[in-house]
Amino acid sequence: MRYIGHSPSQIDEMLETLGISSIESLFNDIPDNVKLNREMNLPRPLDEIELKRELLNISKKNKAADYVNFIGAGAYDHYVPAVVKALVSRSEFYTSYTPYQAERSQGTLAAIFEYQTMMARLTGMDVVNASIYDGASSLGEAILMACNIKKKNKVVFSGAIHPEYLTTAKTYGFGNGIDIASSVYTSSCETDWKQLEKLVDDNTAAIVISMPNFFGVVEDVKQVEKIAQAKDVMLIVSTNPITLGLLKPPSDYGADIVVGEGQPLGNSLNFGGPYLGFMGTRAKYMRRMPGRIVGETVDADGKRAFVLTLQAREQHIRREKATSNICSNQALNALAATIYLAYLGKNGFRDVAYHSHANTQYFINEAKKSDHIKIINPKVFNEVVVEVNDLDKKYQTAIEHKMLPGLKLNKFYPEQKNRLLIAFTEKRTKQEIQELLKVLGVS
Amino acid sequence: MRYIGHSPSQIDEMLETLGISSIESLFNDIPDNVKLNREMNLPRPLDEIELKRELLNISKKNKAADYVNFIGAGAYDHYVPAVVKALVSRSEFYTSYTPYQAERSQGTLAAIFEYQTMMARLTGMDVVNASIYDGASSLGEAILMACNIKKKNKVVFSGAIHPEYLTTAKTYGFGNGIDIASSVYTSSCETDWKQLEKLVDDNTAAIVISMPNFFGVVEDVKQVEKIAQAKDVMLIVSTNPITLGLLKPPSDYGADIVVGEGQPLGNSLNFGGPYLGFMGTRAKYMRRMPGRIVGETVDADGKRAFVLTLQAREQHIRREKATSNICSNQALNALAATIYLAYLGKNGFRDVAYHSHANTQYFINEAKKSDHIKIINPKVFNEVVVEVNDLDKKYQTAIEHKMLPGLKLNKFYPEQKNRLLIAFTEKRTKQEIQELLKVLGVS
Amino acid sequence: ENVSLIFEKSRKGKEGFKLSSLKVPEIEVSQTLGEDLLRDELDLPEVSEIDVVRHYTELSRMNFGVDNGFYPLGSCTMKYNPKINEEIAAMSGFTELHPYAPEELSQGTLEIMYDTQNLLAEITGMDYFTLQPAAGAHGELTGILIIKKYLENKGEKRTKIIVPDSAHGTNPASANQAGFDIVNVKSDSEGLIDIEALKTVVDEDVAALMLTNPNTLGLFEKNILEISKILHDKGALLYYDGANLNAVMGIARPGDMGFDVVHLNLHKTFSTPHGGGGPGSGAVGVKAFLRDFLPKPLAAKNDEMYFLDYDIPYSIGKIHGFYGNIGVVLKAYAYIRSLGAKGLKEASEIATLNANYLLKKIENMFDAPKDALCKHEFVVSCKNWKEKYGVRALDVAKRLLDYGFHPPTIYFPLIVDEALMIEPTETESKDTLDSFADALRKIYEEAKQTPDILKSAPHATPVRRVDEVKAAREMKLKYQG
Amino acid sequence: ENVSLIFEKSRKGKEGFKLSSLKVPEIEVSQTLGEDLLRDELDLPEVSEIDVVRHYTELSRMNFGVDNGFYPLGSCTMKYNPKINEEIAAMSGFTELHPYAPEELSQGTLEIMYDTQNLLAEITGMDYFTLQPAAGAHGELTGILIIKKYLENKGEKRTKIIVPDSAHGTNPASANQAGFDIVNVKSDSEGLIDIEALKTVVDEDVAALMLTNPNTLGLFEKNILEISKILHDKGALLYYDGANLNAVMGIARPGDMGFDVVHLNLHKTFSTPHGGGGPGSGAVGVKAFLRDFLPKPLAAKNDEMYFLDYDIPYSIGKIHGFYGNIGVVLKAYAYIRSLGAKGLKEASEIATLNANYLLKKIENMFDAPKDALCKHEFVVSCKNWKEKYGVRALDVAKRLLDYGFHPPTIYFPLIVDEALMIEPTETESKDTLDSFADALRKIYEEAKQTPDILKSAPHATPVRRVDEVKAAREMKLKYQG
Repeated sequence: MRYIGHSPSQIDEMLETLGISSIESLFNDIPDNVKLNREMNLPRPLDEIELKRELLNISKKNKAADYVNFIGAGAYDHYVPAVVKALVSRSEFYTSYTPYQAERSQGTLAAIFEYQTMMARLTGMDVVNASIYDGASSLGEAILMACNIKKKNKVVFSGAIHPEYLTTAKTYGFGNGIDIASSVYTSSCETDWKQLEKLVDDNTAAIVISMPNFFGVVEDVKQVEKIAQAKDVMLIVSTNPITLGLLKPPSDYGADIVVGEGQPLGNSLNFGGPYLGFMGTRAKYMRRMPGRIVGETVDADGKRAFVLTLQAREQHIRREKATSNICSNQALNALAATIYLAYLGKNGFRDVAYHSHANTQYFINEAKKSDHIKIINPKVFNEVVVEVNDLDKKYQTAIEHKMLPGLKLNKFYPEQKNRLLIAFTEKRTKQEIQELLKVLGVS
Repeated sequence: MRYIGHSPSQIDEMLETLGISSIESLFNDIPDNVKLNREMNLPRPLDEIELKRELLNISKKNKAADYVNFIGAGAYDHYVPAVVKALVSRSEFYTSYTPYQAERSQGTLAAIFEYQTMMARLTGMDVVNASIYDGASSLGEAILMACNIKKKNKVVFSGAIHPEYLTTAKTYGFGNGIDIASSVYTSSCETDWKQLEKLVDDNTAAIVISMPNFFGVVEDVKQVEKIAQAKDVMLIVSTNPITLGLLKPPSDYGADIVVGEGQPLGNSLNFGGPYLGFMGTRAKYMRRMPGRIVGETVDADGKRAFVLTLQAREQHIRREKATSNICSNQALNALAATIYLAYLGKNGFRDVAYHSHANTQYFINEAKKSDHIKIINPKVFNEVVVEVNDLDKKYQTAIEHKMLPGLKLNKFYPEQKNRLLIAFTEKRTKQEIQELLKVLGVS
Repeated sequence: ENVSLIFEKSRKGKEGFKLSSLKVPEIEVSQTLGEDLLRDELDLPEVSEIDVVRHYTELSRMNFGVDNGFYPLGSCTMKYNPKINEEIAAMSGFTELHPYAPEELSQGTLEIMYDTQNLLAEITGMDYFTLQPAAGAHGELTGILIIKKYLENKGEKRTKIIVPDSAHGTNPASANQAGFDIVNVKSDSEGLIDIEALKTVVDEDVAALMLTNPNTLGLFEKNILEISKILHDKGALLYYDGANLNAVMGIARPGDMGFDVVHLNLHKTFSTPHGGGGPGSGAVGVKAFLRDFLPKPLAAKNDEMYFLDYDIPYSIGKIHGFYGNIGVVLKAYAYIRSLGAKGLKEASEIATLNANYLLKKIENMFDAPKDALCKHEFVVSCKNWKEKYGVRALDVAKRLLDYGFHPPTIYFPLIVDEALMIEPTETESKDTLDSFADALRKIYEEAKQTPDILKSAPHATPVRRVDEVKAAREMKLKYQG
Repeated sequence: ENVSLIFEKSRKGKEGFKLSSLKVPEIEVSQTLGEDLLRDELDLPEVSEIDVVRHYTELSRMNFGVDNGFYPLGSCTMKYNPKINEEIAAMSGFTELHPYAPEELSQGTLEIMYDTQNLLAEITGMDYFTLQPAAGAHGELTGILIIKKYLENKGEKRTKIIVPDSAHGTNPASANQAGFDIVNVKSDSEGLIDIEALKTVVDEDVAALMLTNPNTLGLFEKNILEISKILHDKGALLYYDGANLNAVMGIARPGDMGFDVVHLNLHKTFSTPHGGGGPGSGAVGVKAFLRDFLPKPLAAKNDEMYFLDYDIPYSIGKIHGFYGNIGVVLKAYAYIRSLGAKGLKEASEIATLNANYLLKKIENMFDAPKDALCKHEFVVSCKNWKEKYGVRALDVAKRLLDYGFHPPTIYFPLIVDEALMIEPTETESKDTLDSFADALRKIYEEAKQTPDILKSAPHATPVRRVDEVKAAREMKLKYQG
């Protein structure tokens, strides 16, 4: 009777009302030969005490959760304020459905409207949707959108984009036969603009770059602005929203669609999800954008109210003609991002960006003093690639010190041996960075 | 500016409104010679990240929090369901004040009314207050109440009551010159009824017993019922509410006041507090009971509503003539107890009592098979006193196994060497009990 | 009063969250990043902590969740979300784990993933599961791409996906997004797939049929084995939209019905909260012959070590960053472990009992098949209300808000006029169902006697009926303060 | 609709929390406990988990907390309760610690206790602190018993405690509970203690004077050093009721004013939530000469080990089980560590600024001393409202509820007719203060023009004005279902 609303005798009363003697008879329409004529083979049910004990024990096997974390690469260990957690835990928020009944969903709707506003301001875009699945899939949706707008079926990627974003984009492209070309990255881990330019042909709908790029490098975005303009292709920029605390919005260098991973905004690491993808675009492309959107309107009394709008793009009305098949958003994650941005505010948000960046620069400046470590490109924001001898051994030493020293780049690039991608957030202390330096051979 | 509502310029505007140039001038009425003319000597302020890190590190020094816990002695490691924690965390509950404005406090008021009802049913008392500080102090209040009612100034305690309850009661008695006499306990850790009876004289207002007693023993309550009746004194019973899932209510054996520690009802151990003391009494003593009480009434529309009542007993009206100086309750803890009782319900609550008792009996039955361990009195509910050789060594072994094997009784009774008071809740598994038996020398 | 926005509470210089001063040396960002890359202004709110807490607390109170009352939203399975699962998902061992942390230090979550894959396989009768899709529609896209890749690998160029006219809108949208043409197939008079109509459209160009079973009318497609044969005989596959699995757990499994690919909505059947629109999880299961087309990676086990298996030769690639909405998966796992086989079956049984009971209690007010046998949900039509009293399904829905209930799904499925699609779920009590039926009956009386009360409803909500047309026309999509 | 009670949702056989079956052998309780000790019935509700969650969620929504709006309850310091402190107090290392766990395995909480004792000593200028009392009144009782024990130990039999007529009701009640006779001393025209009146009552029978400073009118007792001398010269002590410490942190310390004993309300000054009436914490501080009379035990430190020090020769004993409301102490500790010396001082400064500002904004509506200098709170009188419009302070309070504000404290202190005692606290913004002043002004206009609106207020609350008389007369103190 776990999570069942009735008492046994109420079930009997209901059966009586229905004029049947057993619940089984409600399944008489299911042919015997598709019925499961045995009990499912599942572990025995646990009561709440057993369940919590078991899951707590399992959680403790995630030893890395307790380590000092220098891994970034698309998911960042920023601090999630208590205020964010407390408010997102309001059950009116998390146990509600999509706000289709606007009159009783103004909480979610107003918060999404705020989200759209703040993200539009951060990215410089005219309009931002209510969030989609995550950073990688939002890029996938963006290339479909660009190809639809441009009625072309090729997209050219910077070679310095997150390799898993590329893989995801290819999967999205596969459905509609979109050709994904990818340039290489230079020895200093920047986009090879010349090669990228060459890949852009008449069939190309858009160029995709990451800013900062996967290697943490702040790209020379003037280059891509020039190419996109010259070739009349759309520019899709994938960005880490935290960096927009200091960096100019992608609109300033010609972005038509801005996407990215919203996790750094008040969402925990959670082994990769749930996160939220954000997507914004220029006003002229608004109706081509996937995902739900909240608009301001009034109620019958003329009072301000919010409601899901532009639904004519969506599948429950347009079915196969819809802009996208997406019919949900990551509402609760977007709510966390909204509260995060509001709570940190103008100064707090800039400070988080600044501290993350300053920690990175401190590491670089200290590392530069040593011969044992090579900084591949110091023009970075919050992540940097380093090369050290005997990386595996040093990595192991770090682990023994309960430290995750970064991502070994050979996971994605076999050619990048002995290289580590190290991320810094405002949470990392000077002492932790010093310990990292020590482990990496800088003392 | 931590937790300050204004912006700096708003502060300036306010100063302007007040026609003053600095906040300091608002303190001009404080003579210089009582002003603190230096900065307080406190540690530097921590931001939220630093604070959380620091406190998490401190919390980890509480190694015992992670150990398998067989200590009881007034605070019990029962399971606190997630539902209780989630609901008590509703900020409308925990950030509100005492429900003096009933119209906007029906949540707290209705919940307390439910609490009063459920505790009255559990204890068999006619009326229960809205909770007071904790078990020990509720007993202190009870003896004052009894002495006031009886206009006498002596109370006789069973010798098998929690020693710290006795100390607390003495402190409460000290203020009004109440004489506290305490009988001894027998070699089987029961109250010595004969001696107790002898201590009851004409000046005695009440007898106090604990049921089960401090040593876990289920007392022969017929004895005290007889004595109280014969001597015309009030009977105060201190009880563990969990045991009332199986045991008959103290009203059945003549209790006039029932008090106890409500912590086992959905409240965490928290190193001893915050807990809640409960107190109930017979109808005729209702107006002599300390603590706030909620009553049912109607609002202006005739709808049912709840409100604090019988306030004429309280200090904001009666000042020094008040029944007691208590003017708060442990509302949030009482709320937790209320939700706990409602959620467990009739069957779940009985089950928790039964499992705790069955675990205790399992331990006893297994222990009886061994010569290395002596059960002092097996007629217990959820706690039992055992005697083992080399207790200190075995205790240390238990600690090494991350187990708290119980309370060493010599903490309170120097004569009780090599004795351990061991408590069992529904949380203790068969395997944990077996490990305890092993550590204690039963294999 | 108007719904407030955080921007309106902003005052220059107010502070909420504030870091201590920097402990490493200060830097000059115009030098480290370059002057021309820096932004001029950052227009975020400036509010204090208490402002933030009060604002979002207030917003929350304008919402309605399962914890606030009955939520019989058809096709959405708004069942109770257990609090213990929230507590578990908030354990720091789970929340603080980076997706690229070494596998040997991430054994806990990998174990959860591996076990969940297998539990879902047993529950559905499938062989392999991926947890990567983030939502139902995402699962559909994943599943259809798997089918596409499989066919491509076989050298077949099938271009069509069949979708019943009663299907969720996402089915055709997802198939379209995977590059397929959509073929609709109609329902018969019983509300089931018209077998003869189906036969006429199944040909060598058909890649798959997408089906929900029980379907969106709450009816079990009893001819499912025949349908399966029709498709498979032509080399086409059968896709299961798991939105309605809550009707049949432990009773009938899509794998045993002949489905080759299924997606599940963990946020429906397995009780993870909907979060105001997400996050969800749209796990996809396949028969063994499709395993090698699943997205990468899968959780796998080698001796006693769990690991992420990237060895999936014909994988469609990735459909989501990292591994999906693992925090959601964790809650579903906890739910399955709490209920076990008996509990899950009981959930489906009581969900079905509740739907049939509620249908019985209200059917005489509506155009509804009398004494029909539904599964976990049912659809009634307000056509007669509209014709007789000029009251629409929308009005009924809005009026239900005044009675403290969340309305059912309306205007879906499209094949039913003025549809109310009602799914009570197993966690609701008879008392709740009875009071909902009573409310509907009162509204029915109102429709007859004072229909304007319905047409101008809701009256007791934080805002009155909202003007959707104005929103779509004016397109105010962000705050212009 | 009526406020519902959980009992009304009970249905025989419903289940919420349920344990798995027993793993140890079943037992027969009639044998283990004896038939005659068993209870016959256990009349608790039988409800499902969703019933419980919805019921208490609904009840919560009928409450009003600091998170819901302005709460200017005089003498109660309803400031914002930081969320991080809740998160910290919920850490399992703190919550799962048994009070009798070995000290060497409880070093974390012992450290918090030890440090908090010292932090509070520095903030107040006292020498030693006990954290054992659970509330302000409990602290008062503790402090007065300490004084009693000290005097007894000196061989003195002093029988009287002096209390100003403006004092909190708990002061005389606590002194009485400690066995003392109460002597009231009146306030002078300024609202301060009448020094001459005081002199006349201080004699060799006086044990102590209990004083709040700033006092309950929000005024600083500027003659405090003289008062101290009057008492001490006669061998009496000075007791500080710390309810109003929020006005003077870092500015003036009771220890420096001559107080011998103080109690603090950690739930007021140090921002731990009030919880609907508790738990609080009433820590008590003393000058060194009283250390040996404190309750047992104190947290202490020996080299690097923290321990519980029971070596307190003349201790009054225990006033509470174990060590007090440690979970509350923990939140206060976190608060102090967050603010530091500057932050605490700023809190007092802004609290005082807010009170003076709000007084300025509203004073012309009330009988209030013009251009008075208050500290963190102030008192105005509705006497003129009553005389002119027949509207009482109670009516104003109830009407404020309709405007979304929690009312101030009313009818206290007793020396002010129709008192409104307003304490805005430092966490409230100018915007909030302004809108509160605006609301009061609107209510003032209503009092003139439509006084019945006030007299029948509140109108917008979950229930209308409640009948307190009926409650006291009928005494329905539990549900009779």
